[in-house]
Order: sequence, then C-alpha cells, then structure tokens
Amino acid sequence: MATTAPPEGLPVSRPTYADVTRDIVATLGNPGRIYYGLLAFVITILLIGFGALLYQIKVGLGVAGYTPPVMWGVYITTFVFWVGIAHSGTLISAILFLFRSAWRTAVYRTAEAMTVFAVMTAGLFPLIHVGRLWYAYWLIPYPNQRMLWVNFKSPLVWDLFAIGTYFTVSTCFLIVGLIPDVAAVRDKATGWRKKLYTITSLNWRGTDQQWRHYTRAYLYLAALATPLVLSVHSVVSWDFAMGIVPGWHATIFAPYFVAGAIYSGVAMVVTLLVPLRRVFKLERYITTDHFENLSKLLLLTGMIVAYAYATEYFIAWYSGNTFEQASFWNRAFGDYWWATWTMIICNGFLPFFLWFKKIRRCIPALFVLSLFVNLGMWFERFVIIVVSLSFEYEPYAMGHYTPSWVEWAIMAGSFAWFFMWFLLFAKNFPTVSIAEVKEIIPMPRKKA
Amino acid sequence: MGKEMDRRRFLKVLGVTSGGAAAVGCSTGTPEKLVPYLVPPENQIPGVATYYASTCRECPAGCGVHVRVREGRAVKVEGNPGSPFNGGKLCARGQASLQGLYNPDRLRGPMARGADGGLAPISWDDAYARIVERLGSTAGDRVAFVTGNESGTFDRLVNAWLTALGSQGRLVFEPFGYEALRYANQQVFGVDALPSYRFAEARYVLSFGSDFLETWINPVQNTREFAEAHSVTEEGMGRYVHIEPRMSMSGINADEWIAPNTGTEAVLALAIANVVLADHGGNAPSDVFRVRQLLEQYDPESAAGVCGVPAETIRRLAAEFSENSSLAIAGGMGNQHDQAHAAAAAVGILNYVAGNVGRTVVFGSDPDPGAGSTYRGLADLTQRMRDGGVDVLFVHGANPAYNAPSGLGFGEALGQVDLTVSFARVLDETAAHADLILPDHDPLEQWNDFEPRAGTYLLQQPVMQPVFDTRQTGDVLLALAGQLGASVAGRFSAQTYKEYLQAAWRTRQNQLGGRGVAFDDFWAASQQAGGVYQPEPTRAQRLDRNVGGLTFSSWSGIAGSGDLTLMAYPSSVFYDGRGASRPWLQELPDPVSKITWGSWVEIHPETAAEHGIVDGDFVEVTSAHGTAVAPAFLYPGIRRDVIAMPLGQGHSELGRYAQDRGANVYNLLSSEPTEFGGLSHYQAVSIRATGEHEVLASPAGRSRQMGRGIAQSTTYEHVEAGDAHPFHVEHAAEVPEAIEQVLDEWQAAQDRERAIGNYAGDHPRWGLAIDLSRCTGCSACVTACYSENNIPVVGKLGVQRGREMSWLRIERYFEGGEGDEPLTVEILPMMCQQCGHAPCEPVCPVFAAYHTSDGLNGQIYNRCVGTRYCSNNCPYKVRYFNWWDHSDENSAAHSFPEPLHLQLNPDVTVRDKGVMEKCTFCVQRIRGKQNQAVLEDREIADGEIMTACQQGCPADAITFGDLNDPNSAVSRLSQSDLGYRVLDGLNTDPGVTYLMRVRHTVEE
Amino acid sequence: MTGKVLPVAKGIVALALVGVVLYATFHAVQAQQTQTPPERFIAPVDVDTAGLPGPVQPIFYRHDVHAGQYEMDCLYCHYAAEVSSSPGLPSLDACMGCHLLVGGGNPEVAKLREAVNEGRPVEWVEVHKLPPFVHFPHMRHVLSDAEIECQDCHGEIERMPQVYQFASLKMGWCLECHETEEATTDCTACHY
Amino acid sequence: MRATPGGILAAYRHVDAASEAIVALKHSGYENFTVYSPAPNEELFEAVDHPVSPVRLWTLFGGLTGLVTGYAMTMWMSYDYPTVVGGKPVGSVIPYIVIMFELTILFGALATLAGLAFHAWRSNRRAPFDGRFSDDHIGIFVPCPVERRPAVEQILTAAGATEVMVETG
Repeated sequence: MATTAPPEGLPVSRPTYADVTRDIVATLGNPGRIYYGLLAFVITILLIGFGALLYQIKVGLGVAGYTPPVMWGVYITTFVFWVGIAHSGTLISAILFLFRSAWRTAVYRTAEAMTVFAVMTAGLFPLIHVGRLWYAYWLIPYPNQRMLWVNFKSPLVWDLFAIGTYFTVSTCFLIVGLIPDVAAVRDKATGWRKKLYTITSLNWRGTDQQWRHYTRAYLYLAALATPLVLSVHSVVSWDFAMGIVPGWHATIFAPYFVAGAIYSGVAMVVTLLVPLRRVFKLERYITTDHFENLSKLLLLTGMIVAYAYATEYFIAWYSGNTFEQASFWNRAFGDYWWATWTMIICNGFLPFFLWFKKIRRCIPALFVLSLFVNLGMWFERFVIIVVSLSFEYEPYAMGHYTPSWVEWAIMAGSFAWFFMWFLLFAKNFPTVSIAEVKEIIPMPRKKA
Repeated sequence: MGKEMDRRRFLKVLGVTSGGAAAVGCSTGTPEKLVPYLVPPENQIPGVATYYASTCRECPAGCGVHVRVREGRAVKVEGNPGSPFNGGKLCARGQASLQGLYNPDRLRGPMARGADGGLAPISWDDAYARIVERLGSTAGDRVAFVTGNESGTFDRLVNAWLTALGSQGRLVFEPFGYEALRYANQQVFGVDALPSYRFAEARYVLSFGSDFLETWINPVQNTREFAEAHSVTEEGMGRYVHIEPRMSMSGINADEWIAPNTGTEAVLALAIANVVLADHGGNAPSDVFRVRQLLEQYDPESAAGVCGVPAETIRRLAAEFSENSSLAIAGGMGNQHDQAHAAAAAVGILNYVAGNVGRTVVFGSDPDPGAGSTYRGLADLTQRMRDGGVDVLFVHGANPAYNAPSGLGFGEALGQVDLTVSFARVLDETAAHADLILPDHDPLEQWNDFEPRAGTYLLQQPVMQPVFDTRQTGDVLLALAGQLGASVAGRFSAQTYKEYLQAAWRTRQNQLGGRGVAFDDFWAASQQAGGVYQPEPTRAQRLDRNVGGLTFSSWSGIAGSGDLTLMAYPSSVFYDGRGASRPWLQELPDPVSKITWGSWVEIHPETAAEHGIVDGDFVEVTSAHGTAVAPAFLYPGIRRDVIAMPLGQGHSELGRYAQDRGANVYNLLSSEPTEFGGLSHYQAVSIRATGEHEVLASPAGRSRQMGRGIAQSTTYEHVEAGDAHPFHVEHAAEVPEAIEQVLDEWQAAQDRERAIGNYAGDHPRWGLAIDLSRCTGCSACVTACYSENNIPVVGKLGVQRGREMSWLRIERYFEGGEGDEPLTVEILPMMCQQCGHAPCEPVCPVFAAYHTSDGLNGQIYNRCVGTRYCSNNCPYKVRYFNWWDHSDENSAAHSFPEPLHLQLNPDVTVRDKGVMEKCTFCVQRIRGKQNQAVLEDREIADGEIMTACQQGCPADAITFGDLNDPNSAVSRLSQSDLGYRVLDGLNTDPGVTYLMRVRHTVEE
Repeated sequence: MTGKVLPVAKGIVALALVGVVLYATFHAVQAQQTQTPPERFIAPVDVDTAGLPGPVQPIFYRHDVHAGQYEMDCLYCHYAAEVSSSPGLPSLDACMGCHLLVGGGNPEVAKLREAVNEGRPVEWVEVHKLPPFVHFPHMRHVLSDAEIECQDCHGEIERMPQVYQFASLKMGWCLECHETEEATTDCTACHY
Repeated sequence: MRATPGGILAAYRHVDAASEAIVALKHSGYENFTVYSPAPNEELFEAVDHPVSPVRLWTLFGGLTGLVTGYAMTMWMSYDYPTVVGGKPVGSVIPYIVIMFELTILFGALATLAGLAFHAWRSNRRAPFDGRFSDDHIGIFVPCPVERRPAVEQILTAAGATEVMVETG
C-alpha cells in the first residue's frame, strides 16, 4: 500500500512514524485539573442516578411516571438510543475496513470505544425497566431445578442474544485493535504505566508471524462484525415490529432502525471527536477531511431516515388501516405533537444542510448539528414507543404519560456512566490507532 | 409474597377472637405458625369453603346472600339463589358488605366522651351504668330513638323497649323514604303504601325519572325482571322509555330518552293518561270516570307547551303504552322535587287508566324501603331537640347529621341533648356528636331478621366470630332493660336477642301454620333457606273517591338565586352515602361518569362552554342554602338548563376511605320539608369556575369509540329484518379459494405441532358470552371480581394515573349527542378475552404468559419478571401491573390494612410488586370444580363452573362454559347472529363473544 | 490295670460332656432364632428434642409414638387430607379424646391439658411449607391413581420423634413425579 | 524471558532496505529469522512471503458450531417442556433463526480470537527485541552460531541496516 499514491485521509503535513508515536503517546500524559473536574462531575451525576434506581427498586416502579397503557417509557427509549449510538463504531471499524477506506484509521478507535461503552450503558436499561430485576436472570436459558426454559419466540430473548453478542464481539474488536498500539506505548512509557502496558500488550512485538495471523484475524472479525452490526438494531427494531401496536407493526422497521442507529452513532462520534481533537491537539491526524467524510455518512443516513419517516406516513395512509391512520394522525397532531415535530425537524430537515460543502467542512456547525441529531434521535424513539402506546386500539384505555424525576435522574446517570468510561479510556489508551495510522503513511525508502 | 404477612396477621386476629383457626395454604415466611381449632366449629373443614345463608342489609331491599366462609373467616358474599328478590344475584353494594365487616375503621369497642370532649374507650358495664343512671332520672317522653329501616323483630324490640320506658319517641329515618310515592298513593288510591312493581310482566316500561336499575326499591330484582322482559323473544322485544332531565344509568338502558322541561312530569303523565283513556280506554277499569274530567284538562297540545315534548310524541307514547303490557313508574329519589308527589300521583292515574293496577302494579305486599320514614319526622325531632325536649337520644343505623341538609342543624341540635347514644359501627357524622358509642355487630355477625314486605321473612345469622369487641344492639337493649328495674325488665323474658328472635319466630311459625313441625327443624330450615318466603299477598285497589279533586302543579321551577337547576341524585354506588366507607365502592367507577374517589358536577357541554368550563375544572355550585365545589364532568346526557351531582360523598367522618372526599350535596338542599313530607332534591343554583383543575379520577381514556366498533349495537328493526348488520372494523378483501386452502392446511399443520405434552387429546375451551342487551352497566361484576381475585385498590392518585387494577372494567362510550342528534350510550364489560392466538403470549420471554391446554391465557405471577411487553401487545389492554407493593403493610400503597386482609380469598395468590396480573376466568374456580369432579369421578356439567362476574350479574348478561362443547349454553350463544368479537380483524381469536345491544327504537 | 483305665474313662466323659454342652447350646441358639415373635416397633423412650432434626415444637408431640408405635392412621388426626387441599390439623379436643384417659404422667401431655384448660391454642411450627403462590390439593394426591403414600412426600413420619422436612418441595421435585406419573405439567395446575 | 539465542539483530529505517535484506537472507538459505515492524507493511509481507494464516479455519468452524448449537438449543429446549404461546407450534424454526444467527457470529468471533491467540503464541519465537521496532524501525534478527555471524552481518549491512548488533546468546 505504501508504494501507491497517498490515499485519502492521509495526514496533511506528512508526519513520520516517529511523529505518530510521539504525538499519540503524548495524549496519555498525566491528566490536568479540568480532567479530574469532569470526572468528578460525571461520577456525581452517576451516583444520583444510582440513588434514584435504588429508590425505584425499594418502592416499586410506581415512582416512574408510567401511565397505562404506556408500559414502556423513558427507560426503553434510552435503551434504544444507546444501542443506536453503539452502531457507528463497528460500522466504521468493520464495514469501512472491508471497504478499505483509509480515512477510518484516524477515527475508528474513538468510535469503537464509544461503541463498547454505549452497549454497556444500553445493557443496563432492560434491567432498570423490569418490575423484578432481581429475577431478570430468568431470561437466560440456564438449566434449573424448575426444569423451565425461556421463550425463544420472544423478541426480548432475541435482544438478549443480539446485545450480548454485539457487546462481546465489539469488545474483542476493540482489544485486538489495541494490542499493537499498547505495545508501542509500552516501549515509550515509564513507571507504573510501563508495567500496565507490558501486561496489556500481551508481549506483542510486531514480528512477521504475529502480523501474519493478526491481519487475518482482524479481517475475519470485521467480516463477522459487519452482518452483526446490521442485525443488532434489526433485532431491537423487531421488539416493536413484532408487536401488534399501531405504529410498531411495520416491515420497514429493521432498515429504518439500522439507518437511524448509524445516523445517531455518527452524530455521537462527531460530538466526541470535536472536543477530543482540540484537547489532544490531534488536528494533524483528524483533519477536516475526516469530518467531511463523517458528515457525508450523516447525510446519507439522514436522508434514509427522512425517507423512512415519509414512508411511514405514506403507508399508514395507503394501507387504509384505520388504526394506523389514527395512530399517525395522533403522532403529528395529538398530545405529543411537540415530540414528533422535534424528531422530524432534527432528523428530517437539519441533515439537508449537509448538502452544502461549506457546512460539511465547518466543524463548529457540525458539532451543533450533531447535538441536534442526538436530541432528535432520542425523540424518535420516544415517539415510536410512548406515543404509539398511548394511542392503541381501545379508546377507553388510552392514556397520557409524563416521565417522573426518577426516570430523568436515571437517564442522566446513564449519560454519566457512559462519559465516565470514555474519560477513563481517553487518558489511558491511545484514542487514535498508532499502528493503523502508520500503515497508511508510506515508510521512508533509500531509493527515493 | 404478600399473603404470608396477611396470613400471620389473620391468625393473630382469630387467635383473640375465635381461639384460632386451622391454617391453609403455605408460605415462605419463617417461622410460620399453624394454629389448630380448640374446638372445631361444626361442618368446617380447613381448605373447604362453607356457605351460610343470610340477608344483605346494605340497603332496605333485603336481598338474600350466601356468605362464603373459609377457616372461620368470611371471604365472599354471593347472592342466595333461593331468594325471590335477587335469585342468586347481588349488586356491587352487596358484594362490598364484606368491607363493612372488615372495615379497618370499625370501632373496636365501646367509646365514651370524656371531660376533654374526646372519645375514649370504656367498658361495656360502665357504659350500661351511665345509660341506666341517666334513664333513671328521665321521664320516658324525653327519650327518643332514631333507627333506619328495621322492619322486623328488632323493630318491634325497639318499640317494646321504648314503650317500657314510657316513650313514644321512636323515629325511623331512611334518607330514601319514598315519601312522595306514598303520599301520592294516599291521594290517588287512599292507601299510604307502596305497591310492588312487576317488571317481569311489563313489556313496556315508562319511567318518570325512577332509577329502578340503581337504587329504586329493589334494583337487583328490578334488573333481573327487566332484563328478562326487555329481551328479544319470539313475541318481540320489550321497550323502555325513560323520562328525566338527565340520562341516569337507568336512562342509558332505555330505548328512548325524553328530557321534558324540568319538573313537568306530572303534566306529561296526565296528558299521556288523557290520550290513553280517550283513544285506548279499553282496559280501563269501570271507576275511571272519577278521573276522566280531571284528565280532559290535559290535552297533548297544551301539555306539549308545558313540558316541551311534542304532542305527537305524547300520542305515540300513549299508544305504545296502551298497546303493550305496560308499567309506568315514578317517585325516584333523583326526581324528588317539591311536586314529586304530583308526578307520582299522575303516574298512578296513568297506570290505573291503562289497567295496569293489579297487573304490573300490585298492591298488598306493601314493600316499604322507607319503613314509614319521613323527612318531616326528622325535622320535627330536630325541633324538639333544639327546644330541649329530648334528654336521651339513641341513634341506630341512621346518620342524620350527614344525610340531612346542614340547614336543618341536626348536628347542632344534638348539643341540646343530654345523652346521645350511638350504635354506629364506624364513627359517622352523628356518632361524632354522641356521648356514648356502643358499636353494633356487623350484619354478618348478627342474629336478626328483616321483613322487606309482607309475606317475606328474612333471617340473618352470624357467619363468623365478631371481629371486634362489639355487641349486637338487641342484646344491649335487653341487657339495659334488665338493669332498668322490674317495671321494664318484667316485660322482657328473653336474656339475649337470639332468644328474643327465636321467640318471635315461634309465634311466626304458628302464624304460618307450621304447627306439627318441631321449631328447631323450622328454625334450621329457615336458616338454610335464608328465611321464609310466602307468596306476595295482593289486594285489588280502586281509585280514591276524591281523586277527581286533585290539583296538579309542576315544580315551581327556578326560584331566585340561580339560573340552573341542580338535581341531587342518589349514587348507585354509595346509595345515600353509607357505602362511602368501602374502598371497593370508592374505586368502583360510577356507571355513568366513570369517576372514582370523589364527587363531580354533571354539566351539558354547551352549558359548560358558556361558562368556559372543561372536564376536570372545579366548579363552585351555589344554592340559597350552601355551596359545594367539585370538578366538572361534561355530560351530553343532561338538559342544558340542569346540572346534576351525586349524593353520597363529602363525609366529614366515616373513616379513612370516606373522610374529606368530594362534596356533600345534601348541604345544597333546602331543609324545609315538602308538602309530602320529603326532602326536595331539586335546587336553583348558580355555578362558577374556581380556576382550579384536576385530572378526573376516571379510567375512561376516551369517551368516543372513533368508529372502532368496540361496543356494537343495532336496532330491533334490523333484527326482525334478519340483518343485524354486524359492524365491520376491517374491510378485508376476499381471499381467493386457493389461498384459503393453503391457509387452512397451514393452520392444520400448526395445530398438529401444538398438540403435544399437556396439549395432547381433547380439552375444553373456556369462553364467555356477554349479552349487551342485558348488561345495564351496574358494575356488580366489577366488585365481585375484586372480591374473588384479591384485587387491590389503588386510590385516587392511582386512578388518575391510569393504574387501577380492575381486571374487569365496564367501558362506557357516547355516540351522537352533539347538536340535535340523539345521544346513545354504549356499555361493554371488558375483561381478558383469553385469545386463541393471544398477542401477549409469544412476547413474554419467560413463559409467564402462555396458553393453557383448556384455552386460557395463563398468567403465572411467580414466573413474571415484569417486562410489561405483554401489556403493550394486548389490543384489549386488560393486563394490569403491580406498580407498588399493595400487599406490604409497610408500603404506602398497602391495600389491605388490618382487618381488611381477612377478606382475601385464600385460593388466589396475592400478587407481588413488579408483577403483571389479569383475569383468568377465575381459574381457581375452574380448577376447584375440576378437582371435585375427578374425586367424584364424573364430568363437569355445563354451567357448573361460574365465574365471579357471571355469578354476580343481576341481569344474567354473562354466560360461561366450554366452547368445544356444541351443546353448552355459551356455544349456542356464541353462534347467535348478534354475536361479534371485539377487534376481530386482528385475528386474535378471542374466547369472549359479545351479543350486540339491541335497541327497540321507533320512527317518529 | 484300672489305674490305666480311669484316665481314658475321664477322657470319654469329658468328651461326652463337651458334646452335650455343644449340642445343647446349638439347639438353644436354634430355638431362640425360631421362637422370638416378629419384632414390633418400640419408639425410643426419651429423645432430646434439641438434638433431633426439624424445628422444636411447643409440645414435643411424637409421630413415632402415635403413628409408629401405636400405628394410628394418619387420617385419624389429619382428617381433611382426603377431602380438602389442606390435610387439617387435629383440634385440641381431638387430642383430649384420648389424653383425658391416657398419658397423664407425661409432662408433654400435661402441657396439652394445660393449654386446653386455659383455652389457649397451641401454635405448632410449620414444617412443610410451600410458597403462597403454589396451590397443592392434598386430596388429589392422597386419592390419586398413582397411589401416593403420605411417606412419599413427608418421609417415614412414623419413625420421626420430631418431624423434619423430608422432601425439597421444590418445583423440580414436583415435576419429576408429575412427569413419571404423566400427571399434568400445566402451570395453572398449581399456580394461580 | 529465557536467554535469547545468539545471533545478529539489525535495525532498518528504510522499508525497501529491510525487504532486500530479507530476500537476500532467504536467498542464502536462512529461514528462521524474525522481522519486526511497527505496522503491517505489504512490502515486507511480500518479502517474507508467509502462507495464508490458518486462523480463518477457526472462524469457519466456530461459526458452524454456533449455528448448530443455536438450532439444537432452541429446538431441544422448546420440546423439553412444551409450552404453547400465541397459537404457534411448540418448536417454530423461523423465530429461532435469530438465535442461530447470533450464536454463529458469537462463536465465530470467539473462535477467531482463540485462533489468533493460539497461532500468534505458537509462532512466537524467542528473539531479542528493541523498543524502536514498535516506533519507526524495522528489525531483523537472524539467529546463527558465532562462526557464521560475519557472513550474516555482511548481508544485513549490505542491504542498508542503520545499525547491526551482535547478540551473544
């Protein structure tokens, strides 16, 4: 590869291998006061959320704002939100890897870390939301004296397997990717960090044999992760699509959710990269080109999402199913019109700005946009879940749900949980892949 | 789970009361105590229910009950099939009598007012001493005794006792005294009595505001007979026209609702009578000449002007009335304005000229829910008290301080009485002013009898040991008599009230010609039957000689202070307010407004719009006599110039469930007795929005069906024409033959794949058929379900957040009612439909929701993890989640405070926090009968298993059975042309078939 | 000469004696083996409650004496087992039916009489507990075609001085039997 | 780590130099030398020219195992305690496909990881290492007895090693 012309995504001011190692190792320097301040802040929020959870477990789910028939609320909404976030990571590291798009190298580590932490966050919510979380382990098919098994027809069991697999695979992926970098850091580090990295690098030395197996393994992991990415959110979407609820029971859900997931995931990557790049002074490696590429992804998925919205309404009308029609009418003009319109504006209209190269290359604009997309995607799930449930078949049994402080606290806690992990990661492991960045930099040759 | 706590505490209680009872069921609690009987009560086997026949005393109707007793505690009250009144059925209030017995606010022993003015416990002996001492120094005529309707031995005991004291001061006070009706009969027929109304024979019912399906005389009997006579048969269908400014629950069940100008029923009735006599006088008895002249003054045209009812309608009604075996009724408490007697008299004449007297209106058995009570009597007594004419006052089974207008000032007048003795079971408004409270036994703990009408002698027997240190008032009176010196004591041979009662029944046995039979046998037989039922005595009734001289005037109408008319109508749930202390009844949605745990003001949407009022806005209602504040309920079923409020709420006492809840509407009424000696329930009022607002505590999400055909109805015309034109939600396209075949084969293959393990072989499929033409929406089934299935009450906030747990709910939908189009109200009982292809089942990850081999949606509480996915996926929304720990006494949501936990059905698990629950067709009853059948080595007969809702339903609207048995009643009903299944288009294959409601409408 | 004969004679006599003794003992042993009547269970006289398995009861009622030694039928006391889901506990006057006459000297019986005289119920400690969400119909099992003995679930109760929980009473334990006996394994057979 | 075998360790800054050296080494019959590089590099791989890694077989077998497990588990568990839900057959394959798929991926991935660990460990020869090799230098270590060292050193330097060290074993 090194012999070919400099590929896209190549750092502008041709850094040498040595520069790469130096610059990226530099990000692992001892953290400053701001870092610890941030960490303290998120941990406080996390503790508040945890307190709220304990309160809910003690007193009962009644402390949440559930109003039948809305039996799923903020928790499941946030669950789907985080699962969605988790998607861009593996997309960038696996799918783009298979597509050999070189620009991924600078950003994929961040995305992948984000993926793992997002799944870790998402995984908490099904537990938080069930009525008797002390029995949640009954969803696992383990041999028990009751001779009972689980219902493999239930989408929730599918979820268990999908999320579990996704978490395992993306974690493997992250760790495998880290090994050579940790080795590189090891050889620069001193003191306790030296010990840490010596252990975590698993005695990696970059021999021809190691590279031989490593590259292959990485390729197949990517090959496996690719269908997985697409499957996970499809399965999550089937939690709804398998339901009989008007506004849920639609075949479009799987692609619709996957697109939305990648959309929100990429947005979150942008949200994280912009400050990261600034703080760690990585402008040399994460360039405006990278952001433009990301925003192209945003644009693509955003257009798919917008199309999906349109389709939903069209089908509701075209199907002639009065329940569907009523449900969608209620979305747009019912009690929850504000949620629906937030979602449509943030996800359906704002991405159109990305048609303009100016905006694609304007990092502050992208940052703001990404925040809106995150917001919009949360509301998309809120609308799909809460609004559909509040307006089902039985007019007599319709209701209106407003979340309680407990739900907000736990949701805030989930964000804190996510950022805590990310902060810890960013300071202790290379957030840009050393080896892969080097891979796309041509090595010096004696014959120029 | 919660039951463990419940049982341990239960044993503690019985440990002190009945010396312990054998424990059944088991629990994970440690260490658990098993307490055996000291001496086993006869015919009680632990784990096997015993039934005791008794009589319901929740209202004066006198329905027979069977009380289900397990391990020495009453766990359910059911109708006595042998009773001529309720024939095995029971209304919500009757079902809830259990919560009178176990009410946590029951007085636990005698109380006396101390020097500090507070009530403190006192020993029975000291209490007796105080009374004896005071009576000793009082002239008899300064002693007064107020009771409710006690037509029976106790009634005679009280009189005898007073006579012994030399007192005439007996007063019966029943707030629903039917004074107008009795007064009118005095005028028209010359008898101060009530006839009995034969709804069974009446194919045409014309109700002038009588809520005969709710509180009027004997609602359960009325409902039974009406539902039967009104239903579709070969001869045709009954018809019912309701005439009232407001569409009450009874009105909802009418085929036609007419709202004449307020208070003009008399004129309308006379006009109809006029036409009947003039055009269809055939059936009229000979002496109608007495009224002919009177009636001629009321020609339809002029009447139309007064009533606002078109003359042709009057003529039509008259024609219909005379063509059918008809019955006109009036004198409901809801229509008791100050000319109610006129209306009642007019209706009496109408019945007479139509020849109904002696046919559907029969004099002779003289039922009297009021037991001769008049409001004027209370007013006079109050005056005497105020003038210091009463030294000692006894109050039993009446609460005048609550259900008389505050203007009367009964409470204050009590201050003028030296010694007020109350026998209240729960501290009510009157008892709160008393000096001594000697709590009576609950009716379910008593020996007593009751004579709701001539020829019917009902027995009450204690079904369990008294829960608290209470004494039956009869015993108290006899004990006092014993201490009051020879003059009094001499008159009573009996030591205990039971002896007194049996003595009375000895004489009765002789009267009834029961000589020859040993008394004990007679007694035992009566006990088992719940009483002695003689055929109703009848007597021919002729018009009073002076009837022609009667003058009729309509209600004086709006007087002064307001532009709207307030109707204070009786609550079908709380009756006159005595039911308000029962949590089941508080949480039972009102059949019309569907509001729970409070009062409301019914306002027509247009009137509300004029005042800028929306649902839930607090409205201040001001009359000349007081004000009341309650949230507004916009109801298209009421005249624009009328607002209505239910009686029964707004207690200042009566325990935790009733206290400070809603508004006491009595305080808006005039305390002046009317001409007929009653209380006028109509008032001129003005309204004002206070600016506050609340979410109505009502489970009704939307009041309109949005054309979804949940509750479907048709007209008799269509039924006759043979097309019930079932409502189609789905407009599914024709499926081609080939596809059909493929689908069938596929279905067959699927079925084969299912028929393994427990599912192999033949099984029943349990199903329900619900006839909406019979269902009146009375909600007895709902309370029955609460009682049978240990359903917790969630309180007002819970209902406001839609978290009520009622497994069975009565849905109420409005149709039309906008502008001039007529309003119809659809009623539909909705419980788990036990779908064959249940959407709730496959989504449960742990098989907590699954399909049983006999076609039920099993719900395994102890397996449930609480994902609530099943509820999301249930199109009928009949799954209920335990948001709190209702069974934990330390939880704020605790629903069974001691001793209410004694009501819990030991056959049903008390559900835990975080668990989904729902109707399973009373699976505990099914399994019970199946076990029994296996032991007796026989098949289960059709109709042997009854769900609790079916058993309670006064209208017999619900039928349960095996759908796989082609001959079962339920299968046959499910095949009916009127049958439909809710949301059939979803292919859920429900096990519940509804029979469309048929309305007998007519074209103008 | 005789001097020589005597020892021989002695020898013979001695042998004879030994033979007789041996023969006798042999027969005696045989006799013992054949003649003893079939052994009858005698409940051990005094057992210390604390040392025994199972909870200590307010009165040291001994199933091994009643059901074992005196071979009383279980249904004599647990009278409801064949008709009800609950086996039923004997009322105290059922106990007194016998103990008015017998067992006067026994201190435990004294406790019983005291309780009866005071009209105070005895609070037995429950041994075989099922969770409240399990409904176990005793009659269906006592009278089932599977011919289940009380002992199958409660153990050799007639040999227990103090009752202890014999079977696990866990759902798996129930199911094993239900599957072998081909009884229903439908959830709502027990859970409702 | 045990004492490394003696030999020559050379460091290269230029990738083409390193590849030349490798080619030369192989040409003169050296096989079991070790090449270090900070990043995977096609040119080096061509020079070294290893056969394709067997890790892919692990992936394949892992995946297949997952698929079979998924099918066997769902079906067996369904029929072990037959429970009907929603009027569906007790064991209905279509919904179970999801489980099978997920297990395929899961087992595949884990097997791949195991394969990587296994082979990387097996092929991990003991050889001296220098921190530069994870930074910006390519390293070649040729284990050889003392008498052959000058020759090897000659080859490596000729190719343009920035530094050649003699490692005494």
